[in-house]
Amino acid sequence: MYYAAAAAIIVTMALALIRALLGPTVYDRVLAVNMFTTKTVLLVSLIAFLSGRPDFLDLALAYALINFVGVLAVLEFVQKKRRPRRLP
Amino acid sequence: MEVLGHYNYWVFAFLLTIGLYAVIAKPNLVKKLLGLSIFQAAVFLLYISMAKVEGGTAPIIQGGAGEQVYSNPLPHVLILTAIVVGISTVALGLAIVVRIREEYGTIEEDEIQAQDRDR
Amino acid sequence: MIIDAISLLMLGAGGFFVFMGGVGALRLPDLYTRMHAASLTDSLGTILTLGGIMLQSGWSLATVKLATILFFLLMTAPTSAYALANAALMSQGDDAPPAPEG
Amino acid sequence: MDMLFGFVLLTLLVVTAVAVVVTPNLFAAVMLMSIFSLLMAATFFLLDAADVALTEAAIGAGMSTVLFLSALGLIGAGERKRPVRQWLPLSVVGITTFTLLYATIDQPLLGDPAAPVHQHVAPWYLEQTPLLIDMANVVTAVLAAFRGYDTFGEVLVILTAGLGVLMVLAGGARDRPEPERRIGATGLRHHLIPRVVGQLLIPFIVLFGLYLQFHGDFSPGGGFQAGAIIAVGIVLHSLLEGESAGRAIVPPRVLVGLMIGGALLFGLVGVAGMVLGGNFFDYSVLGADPVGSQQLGIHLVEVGVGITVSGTLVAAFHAFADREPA
Amino acid sequence: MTLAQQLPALAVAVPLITAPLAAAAMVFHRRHVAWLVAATASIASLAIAIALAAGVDPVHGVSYEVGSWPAPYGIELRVTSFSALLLMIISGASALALLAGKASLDAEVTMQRRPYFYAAWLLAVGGMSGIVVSGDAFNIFVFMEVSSLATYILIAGGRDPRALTAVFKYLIMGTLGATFYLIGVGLIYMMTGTLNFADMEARIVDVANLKPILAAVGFITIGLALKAGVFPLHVWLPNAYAWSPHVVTTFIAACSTKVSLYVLLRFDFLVFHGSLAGHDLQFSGFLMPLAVLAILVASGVAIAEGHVKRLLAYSSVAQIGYIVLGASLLTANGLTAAIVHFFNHALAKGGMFLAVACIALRARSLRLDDLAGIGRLMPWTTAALVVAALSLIGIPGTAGFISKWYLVVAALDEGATGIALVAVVLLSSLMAVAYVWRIVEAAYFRPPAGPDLAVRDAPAPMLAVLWAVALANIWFGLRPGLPLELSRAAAAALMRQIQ
Repeated sequence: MYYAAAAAIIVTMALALIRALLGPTVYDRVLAVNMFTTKTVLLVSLIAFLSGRPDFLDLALAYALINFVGVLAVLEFVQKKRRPRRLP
Repeated sequence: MEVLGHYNYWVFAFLLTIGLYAVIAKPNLVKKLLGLSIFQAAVFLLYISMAKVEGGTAPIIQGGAGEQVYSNPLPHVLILTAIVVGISTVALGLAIVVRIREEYGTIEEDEIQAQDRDR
Repeated sequence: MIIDAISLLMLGAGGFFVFMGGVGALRLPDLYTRMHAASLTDSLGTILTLGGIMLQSGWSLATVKLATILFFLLMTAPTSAYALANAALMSQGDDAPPAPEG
Repeated sequence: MDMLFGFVLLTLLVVTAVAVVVTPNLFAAVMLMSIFSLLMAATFFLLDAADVALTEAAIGAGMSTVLFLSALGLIGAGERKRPVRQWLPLSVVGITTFTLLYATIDQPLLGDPAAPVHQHVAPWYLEQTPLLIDMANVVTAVLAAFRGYDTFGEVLVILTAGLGVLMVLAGGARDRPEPERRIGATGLRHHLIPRVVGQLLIPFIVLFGLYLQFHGDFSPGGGFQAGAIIAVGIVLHSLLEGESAGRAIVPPRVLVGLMIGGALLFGLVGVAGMVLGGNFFDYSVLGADPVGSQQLGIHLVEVGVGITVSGTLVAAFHAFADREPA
Repeated sequence: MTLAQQLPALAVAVPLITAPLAAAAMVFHRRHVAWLVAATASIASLAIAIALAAGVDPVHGVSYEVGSWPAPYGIELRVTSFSALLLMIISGASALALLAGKASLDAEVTMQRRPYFYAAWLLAVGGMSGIVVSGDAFNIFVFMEVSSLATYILIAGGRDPRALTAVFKYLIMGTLGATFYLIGVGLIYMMTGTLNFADMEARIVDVANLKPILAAVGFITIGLALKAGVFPLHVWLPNAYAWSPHVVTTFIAACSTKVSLYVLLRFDFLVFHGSLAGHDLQFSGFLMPLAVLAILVASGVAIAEGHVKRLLAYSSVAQIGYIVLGASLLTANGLTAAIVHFFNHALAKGGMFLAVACIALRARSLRLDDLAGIGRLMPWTTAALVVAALSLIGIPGTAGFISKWYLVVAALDEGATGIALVAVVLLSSLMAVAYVWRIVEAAYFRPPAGPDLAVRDAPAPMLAVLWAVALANIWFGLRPGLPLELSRAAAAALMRQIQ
């Protein structure tokens, strides 16, 4: 069952990747990246468990944190592009 | 498995190719930097792949585990180092691209060259 | 034994939901429906998968770490989804789907 | 089974790389690049390189994406499509690929325990680290002690890049007086939910960074990863509260001080070895007990690395984020 | 450990640890201190380099174990005669350029940028020193990156926006070169399991003709040739030299490409040459034709070039060709010629670029047309330029003559090809006369452009250093002494695998 779950996660990663390739909007791509990271976290947790090295869970934690900051950075970027450049 | 035993190295070769192509052929400076990142990441893959040992685990020694096999720590150290080199180069490159964009109003190589000729 | 069964069931269900979310994100027609599919199944799939592993690993440091990861994901995933939807909505003002990037 | 996952991930990696190069929108390319880094990190993890995976995730997927995005904010995201001369690039690339594929013919297979890399030098590290340094994470031991001199060079690379970004972006055409420059950078202050959640998370992020810093001898982690994670935490604050608030908590001068201080700390530990009668970067003379001294040296050096990395990454982020688009 | 035993480490440690101090001038609002720190550290490095050069064992060199770890496990520093010579070139160029160039740098680098700039200068010195003393293949990569990144910063430090595009190109190509080198080292490591040069030399014999090693030879050679600006991989060089701050050009033209050439020679002769069958072919079939092309094509371009700095940059590409040509003869004399040319070219070209830096302080631009009559307006500066130029051409009695003489002697040992090579050397010397004449003609035989221009030479400190360099060109032409001895020892050490 572990491998089934892992396989499902990898397939989903591929699906998210396709969404990231297709777009068509900026937000679709961000959504895809977001999904992708969550799946990576799950995958890493599973593999860490399977290989009997729970100390590697730190890695999953790091991914989860970084993903969040990445999404916020994207939003800030989108905002910055939209904002009027200078005060009139 | 025998046939695919070199799969990592093939992927390394293709990634390197893709990155190198972007660096040489794309006129957009940011695209060049992205290509450079892929190019460097490919080399990371080469090193990390050679460190792998069948049935091994990461080189963090677990007490009393007896005959545990560990993967080779040295390439890991080298690549830790190289990753940092990668981001340093990219950061500096981006700063230069930003300044180029401010001075020239474009980040396409051919347009910049055209402007340079006029100076 | 029962715990094993529950854990396996959770992992299986988790994998299923994760996969459904992926299909939804790929196949649904516009951004908001895709986002809906992705974010809901993300949360459920995460809870089920990580919960399944937690049951297997019993009371240990691993479980604590897994719980922390779960906590983080449950905090951040909906927030990112909210922020994303918000930004998408603000970007065009009415409820038409955002225009493809130019 | 792990092998099979590896193949799938590697294939996805190739697809992503092609997509990065082909897509005409730079923003999309950067997004794909962050996926590329994550895939790379997952692959490293499968190949038993936990430390490297952590670094790639924190630096490649995290900070590098943030830097690219903040630079794109200044230069715009469009790439113009036009025909370019193709024969030269294609032939260079073709020769390179051919050489590399040719080289694989005699290479040992993946994971072959009889490969030369597993016979020489590396076994010595695995055997001697518990005796000479008594540290579980051999990667940390090699990084900071056996090849500590390399790592010193590395810290200097980061320092150089940081100074370079600051210098290149200092002055120049866009150097306007303070108040006028402040207008744009409000951050996400108007988004209540991200702001609350983000503020809640920042202490945890920094705590996690410190854990990686000081737990690096038992588990994956160390100065590079810790520095990057802490930098991510500080950058998150700037993203949420705006540039000026971000600069208020860690002023630019302090950041430069941190960059320099970390590198100096590292260098001076090395010089201390010389002064106390050993060689450059000989930690064993730092105290009475050689093994304990080695550990002391490693910890000091790792702290230096962490300080420089976090200082540099935050300073580079500010240098980009504080600018107005041209 | 005595101080003398610590010298190899100090050669690296002094510039690298003072570099953060120079940057600290920014934190403490003492920006003007940065130059002082950089100049002091450079002079200290020069002293260390001279001490090393005087004390080095010509046969085995000096070995130093960093961290006291034994050789293949830790990183080994190995100072040979060759590295001592290069250390002298690096720290000497740095010290002289800084001492001479304060006025010029003050004019080109804004106050705000100075702490970063001088820190980068020291990092470049330290990085290059780190490369030449290192005995570990990966360690060389790390220090190559330190010095390259620092060099990019130096080039971008001035005001000319064209430097930005030049430096971007350099950054891309330099990183490609370094990464190619890294691939080569990785492939060698894969087959031998070691990164230490001496160890590699011993272990590569068993696997010498396996395909990864052959590929590694290719990648390392191409990568380093890219960084060294060997024709036709020199495309980044002319603009990077031309648009950087003038004193920076003086410094990097004297040493930066030579450091990559040093690594190339060291790898080729010590690691590959003894063990790989048919490695000769790389020299006779690949590097020698490229060197000849470099000498002829680049000299030709230099004759047609209208900008003094670009002209001299193309001349540098041709001079790199001389070095490669000498090495590709695969004889002790040829290598001696190549290695002594490292030193002599640094003297001649460094002197010329320094003179150009002086001229740039007064002239409107550095296009040849704008330099009309500069010989009458700045007599002392232009005279020094001419002395250095004579050395570049290789007139007897100057330093440049020594290396050309050895090159011709080495070529004559080669029989028929040798005669052809001598012809190439003579032809290219004539071409050098032609492009130098264009500068002389503009400087002395055309009337000054404006009537109101007064005679104003460069500031005294610049002029003093400039003349010291110009006279050194004559001194080392009459008494080649130390550089020639070091070159002979270095050539003998490199040849030991062959004989």
